[in-house]
Amino acid sequence: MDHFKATKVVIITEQMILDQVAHLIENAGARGYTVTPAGGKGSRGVRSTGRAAVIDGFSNVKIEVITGSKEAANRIADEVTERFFDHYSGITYLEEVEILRQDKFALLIQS
Amino acid sequence: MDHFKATKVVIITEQMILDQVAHLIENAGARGYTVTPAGGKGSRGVRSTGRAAVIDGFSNVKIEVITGSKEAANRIADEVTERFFDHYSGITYLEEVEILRQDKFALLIQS
Amino acid sequence: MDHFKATKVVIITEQMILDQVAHLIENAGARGYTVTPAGGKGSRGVRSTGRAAVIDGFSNVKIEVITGSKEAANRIADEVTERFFDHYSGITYLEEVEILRQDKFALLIQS
Amino acid sequence: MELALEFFSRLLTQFQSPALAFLMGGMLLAACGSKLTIPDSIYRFCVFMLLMRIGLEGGMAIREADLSAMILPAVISIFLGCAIVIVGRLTLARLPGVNTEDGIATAGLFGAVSASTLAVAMALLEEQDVFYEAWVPALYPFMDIPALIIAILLANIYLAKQKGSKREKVQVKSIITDSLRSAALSALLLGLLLGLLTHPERVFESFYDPLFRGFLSVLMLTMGMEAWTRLSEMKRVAHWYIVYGAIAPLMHGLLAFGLGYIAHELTGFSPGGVILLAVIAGSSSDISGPPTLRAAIPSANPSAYIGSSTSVGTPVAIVIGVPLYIALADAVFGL
Amino acid sequence: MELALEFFSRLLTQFQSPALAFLMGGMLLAACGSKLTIPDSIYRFCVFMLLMRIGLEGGMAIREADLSAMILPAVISIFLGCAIVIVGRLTLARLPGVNTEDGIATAGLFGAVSASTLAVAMALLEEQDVFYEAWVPALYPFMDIPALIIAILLANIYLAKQKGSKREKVQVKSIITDSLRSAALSALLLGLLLGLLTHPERVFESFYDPLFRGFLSVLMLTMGMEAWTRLSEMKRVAHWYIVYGAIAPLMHGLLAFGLGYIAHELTGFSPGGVILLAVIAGSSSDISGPPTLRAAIPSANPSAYIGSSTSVGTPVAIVIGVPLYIALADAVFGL
Amino acid sequence: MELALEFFSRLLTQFQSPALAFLMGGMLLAACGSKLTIPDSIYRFCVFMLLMRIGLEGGMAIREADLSAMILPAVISIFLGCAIVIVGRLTLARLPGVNTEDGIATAGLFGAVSASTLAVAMALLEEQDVFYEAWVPALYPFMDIPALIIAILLANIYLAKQKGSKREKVQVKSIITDSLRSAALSALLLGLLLGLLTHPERVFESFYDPLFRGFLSVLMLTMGMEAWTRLSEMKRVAHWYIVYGAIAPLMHGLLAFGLGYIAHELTGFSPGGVILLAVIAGSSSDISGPPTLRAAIPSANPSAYIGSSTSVGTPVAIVIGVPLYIALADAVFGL
Ligand SMILES: Nc1ncnc2c1ncn2[C@@H]1O[C@H](COP(=O)(O)O)[C@@H](O)[C@H]1O
Ligand SMILES: Nc1ncnc2c1ncn2[C@@H]1O[C@H](COP(=O)(O)O)[C@@H](O)[C@H]1O
Ligand SMILES: Nc1ncnc2c1ncn2[C@@H]1O[C@H](COP(=O)(O)O)[C@@H](O)[C@H]1O
Ligand code: NA
Ligand code: NA
Ligand code: NA
Repeated sequence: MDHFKATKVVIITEQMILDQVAHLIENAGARGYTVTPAGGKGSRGVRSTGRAAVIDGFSNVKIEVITGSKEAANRIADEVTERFFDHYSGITYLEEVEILRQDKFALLIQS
Repeated sequence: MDHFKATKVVIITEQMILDQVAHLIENAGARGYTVTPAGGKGSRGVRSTGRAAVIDGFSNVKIEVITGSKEAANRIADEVTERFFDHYSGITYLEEVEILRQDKFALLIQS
Repeated sequence: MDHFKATKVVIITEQMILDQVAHLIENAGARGYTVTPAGGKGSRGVRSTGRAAVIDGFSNVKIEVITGSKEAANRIADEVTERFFDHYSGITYLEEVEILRQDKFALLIQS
Repeated sequence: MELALEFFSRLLTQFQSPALAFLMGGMLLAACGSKLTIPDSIYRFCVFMLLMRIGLEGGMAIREADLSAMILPAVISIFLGCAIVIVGRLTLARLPGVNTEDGIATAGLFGAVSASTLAVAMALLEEQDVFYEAWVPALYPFMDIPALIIAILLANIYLAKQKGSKREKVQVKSIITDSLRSAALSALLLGLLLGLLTHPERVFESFYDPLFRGFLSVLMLTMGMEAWTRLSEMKRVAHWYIVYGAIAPLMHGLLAFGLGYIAHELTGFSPGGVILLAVIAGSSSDISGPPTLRAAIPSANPSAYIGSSTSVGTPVAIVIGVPLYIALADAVFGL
Repeated sequence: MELALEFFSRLLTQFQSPALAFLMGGMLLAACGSKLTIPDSIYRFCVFMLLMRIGLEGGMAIREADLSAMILPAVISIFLGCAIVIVGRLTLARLPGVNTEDGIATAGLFGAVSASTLAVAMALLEEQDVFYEAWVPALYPFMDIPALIIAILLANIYLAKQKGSKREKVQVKSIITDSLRSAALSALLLGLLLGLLTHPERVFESFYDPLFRGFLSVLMLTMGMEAWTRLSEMKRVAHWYIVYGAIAPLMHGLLAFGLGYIAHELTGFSPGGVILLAVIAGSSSDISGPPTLRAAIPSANPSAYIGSSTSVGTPVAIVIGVPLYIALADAVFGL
Repeated sequence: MELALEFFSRLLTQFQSPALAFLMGGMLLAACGSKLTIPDSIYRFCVFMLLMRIGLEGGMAIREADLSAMILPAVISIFLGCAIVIVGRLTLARLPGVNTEDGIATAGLFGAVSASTLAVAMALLEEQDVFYEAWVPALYPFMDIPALIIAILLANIYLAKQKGSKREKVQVKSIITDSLRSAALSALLLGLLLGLLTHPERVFESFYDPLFRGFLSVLMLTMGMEAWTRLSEMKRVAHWYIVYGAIAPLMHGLLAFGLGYIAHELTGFSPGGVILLAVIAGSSSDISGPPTLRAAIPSANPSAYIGSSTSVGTPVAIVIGVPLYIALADAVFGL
């Protein structure tokens, strides 16, 4: 099977803004994303998994988007950072990956 | 410590076929794999974490395999795609990584 | 936004030593880390997610640290391997990533 | 006329039952966009509790039961499990816009059994002190397993014909063991076994029995939310699934009621038993059926069969079916 | 003098109540570094149980209640919700070292309502057979929602002034729907509805009611652990938050007690109702308030408002507030 | 002869106890490959409930208890905790094919205590109205902590000798605080404290006590599944672990029974207390012991000690040990 270069954007942030980040990702034309629960420590203190999250929405999630377009990846990473990370805790980074079915990761032209 | 190049195969798919995918991975000679629960959105709709998964096996898992052999990595990625992704939802991709203890990721010669 | 090269260290090991590994990471000057629950299979048998973990601390965690200093990344990977992986099960590997806000991943000078 | 009025007033009373109310409450919450969720582990525990309770009670009661009376209803159950699927194959699966495999899988799910629907009916009968034989809940696997086997068989025959190839041998034995190993059936059977062989009276009376209604209400709430949430999936499939999901449960239930009535006349099968037989037939599998079908008929679209069962079939079976059969039994047998 | 003594002896008895004991037990465990944790899903289920129980009981009782008597207390609740936030804006938010947005958000949280604090008070009143009107718990949203709206409004006005820009229109409607959709309020309202329209008596009596105290104890334990764990966050913010967190709940509660007393004189509002009104006003939101504020005032530092509410406000409201109002009512009305 | 017959008939009755039945049911499910799982959070909550219940009951009863009578059994417990490990060091750890550290860690686990085994015995004694002193469950830490300390000490001495280096100082204090902070012991101790100092009677009677048996049954089911699942790990270690796991619990229990008998003669220690002392000694730690040992003796192979305890020791201690000591006490004291 043919393999192709693609870019993965990873966003680790507060669960509370997951819906907004997902919206931004879809608007950027990505065809999908994957979410995993996460804990961690950063500049704003420890976020734990397992322990009762007494207050809704303050635990972390890790969101991963793969897209065939490096440009779209950059746009997503930049927009998330600019729009959310002044006030919400979070980081974002990009990785080069090799995908199999190119069409699954092609940019959707927004209607 | 010496570092070595290796390949990581990532497979995100329905939990239901985890056992079959794991079997395929072991048959390819990999020495281990890691599984994390995942939600996400793709061509076949949203799969959520957290909310009661009323029906067994339809949430996603993320499976990661590291192997020192790029060939074995390709084989795993291709086989999973060919065997499962016509009918089950899922994606697969590869990443270059740098490992520490080469022997832990060497291919097992199948008996 | 400017993007920069950085290194991600990934450590998959027993939950039991998470605190010690986190301590080691902080001592190495990293500013943060992310933890996700994980199951998996390696040289020491299957660790499962989902099923009741009757005995505390024996399930896996995946710890990810991003740092702007490749040296610090190497040091973390080497130290974790040397200190823990004779007796505890675990693997560690490194990946090249591209970060957005360089200062968030700069090494902290230890006091 | 008077009879009809009486019938409808009886029907109306049933609607205030808390199980139905929680189911509709769950749908309402989801429809309003509520952020309330029942955690997955709590949901799983509710299912476990209900099945263990049904099993334990059955097991304890069966000790003194005359099991020979079970033979006819068991045969009827097997017949119903097969018949429902075959009828679905010949109707739903042939409709325009319905993909044949999808239709077969859907019929399979409606032939199979829902433990939660059964639990609702049992709670209602107990509330109204309607007697049924202790072994009636044990009819579950006699209908569930044949339905799944027939569906998988029919799908394989169809697919083999399509491809012009020889059809794969259906692993009947592995479908049976897979079904028995599913979380639902193994909890039920373990409960039966423990009830039969040991003395769980105290734990039953202090835990499984008193908490039954409560956990059932939580389960209904969850299923109501799920039913509404999955409605959107129905938009992507043919409208026939909605029609089938709405009509089939009641047809199946009434057919079973009729056969149960015959068993009543022949062997004295209790009116409560007839009601539960109708409920079992009218229910469609929501927990263990879908993964079995997904694994065995991978080319069938799960949105079609899960949507029609979870979002249409189960609410109809619970909200209309259960009260209907009780009211009917009241009219026919005088409860 | 004698009165004072009697008052304090009454106060002392309240302290042995298990709800308070479990709260302090949780703080003790966290302080000792215990590794005991209550799983997240269990905690969520406890919250669900309490709210559903409060709702169901209210709904069933409201059927026969005279709802016109509710008007005055509801108006008082709205007034209190607004007043508490405005006073907080003018005091806490102006103190040196207190960031204005942070102060406003904190006042909003203290104006909003904690279901768990309310549940503790209800359990205590029931234990002591103190009557209150069935609709009193339904005052919750009448205080909660206005408080959150006013806080968001004041923050936006302030931020607009800061930036010299025109202030954004506050989406009052979306704050209201968001509040009603929150897990807490939607469970409470669904319970009310089900209690009002259906017959959940049996499931209430076999499940929601008897397990109420138990799940409340687990909830208190969890909140105690959380309160202690979050204390460390308080170190990073001004000391004024601790002062406010310690004093405000009692001030709010006493103010509400006074207004409730007037309603008692005017319309015969029950002493138990007066106590619960004080409890509601003295409580600060711990479940659904924080995410609402975080979303609507993103520039406010959550460590400030969550810390002062969870680690200081709620323990004070429960451990000192609840016993205080009961003892006070006993002195004033003679319970 | 007649005595022996009577003894065995008594033993047989015990086997129908639901706790044992659920344990064996769990093993059966796992053996059949059932997909039923008890969610992790439910399991944790079961453990919490049992320990809190044991603690609360003990605490409330201790208020009036004569604690001086506890001194001798407490001393016996400490002695047993140490003796069991030392004997294990001299026997198991010296057997061919047994890695010395692994053997020491295993002996440590068998010297330590299992709360669930204790809970099973308490449920059985209560069912049969056998009295025991309220403080008996509080003997738990007196045996558990010394056993873990001695095991870690012996392992360190051995490892130092191996390496020819000076042995590291064992942090006795940190082992004690770590043990007290473990989820199991801190729930038990908090329960004791709350029972002693506050009035949890109502929450105890409405929640912790009535649900005790039920949650115990769920716990037993989970442990049964775990026992079977881990059996496969035993294949990778020497057979001696199976032998030790099968025999040691009964030896330890009978030794404790003997010492308890002496205490009975000397200070009137109750027959129920003697039974529980034997159960505590015969049990092997399943929740908090393993992580303590893993952290303190990292070179010991957890498959060896967890396997022998979870898959062999605990089932033997519960299924054979508990009934045995009850039957024995019945023969010796006449219950
Ligand atoms: N250097 C890092 N490496 C990996 N994850 C990080 C790092 N810094 C922050 N994070 C993650 O990002 C979240 C938010 O970080 P912050 O905005 O710094 O509080 C943390 O809770 C961590 O999960
Ligand atoms: N572009 C993407 N980036 C990241 N994850 C994806 C992407 N597309 C699909 N996925 C994940 O793969 C799963 C299956 O995708 P699909 O087969 O398209 O339904 C989704 O539920 C997502 O978790
Ligand atoms: N080749 C591999 N690829 C991915 N994950 C692995 C691999 N080998 C081991 N792991 C993970 O590392 C954990 C510990 O491995 P081990 O020390 O070999 O038992 C396993 O439970 C897996 O989660
Ligand atoms: Na059916
Ligand atoms: Na308030
Ligand atoms: Na022991």
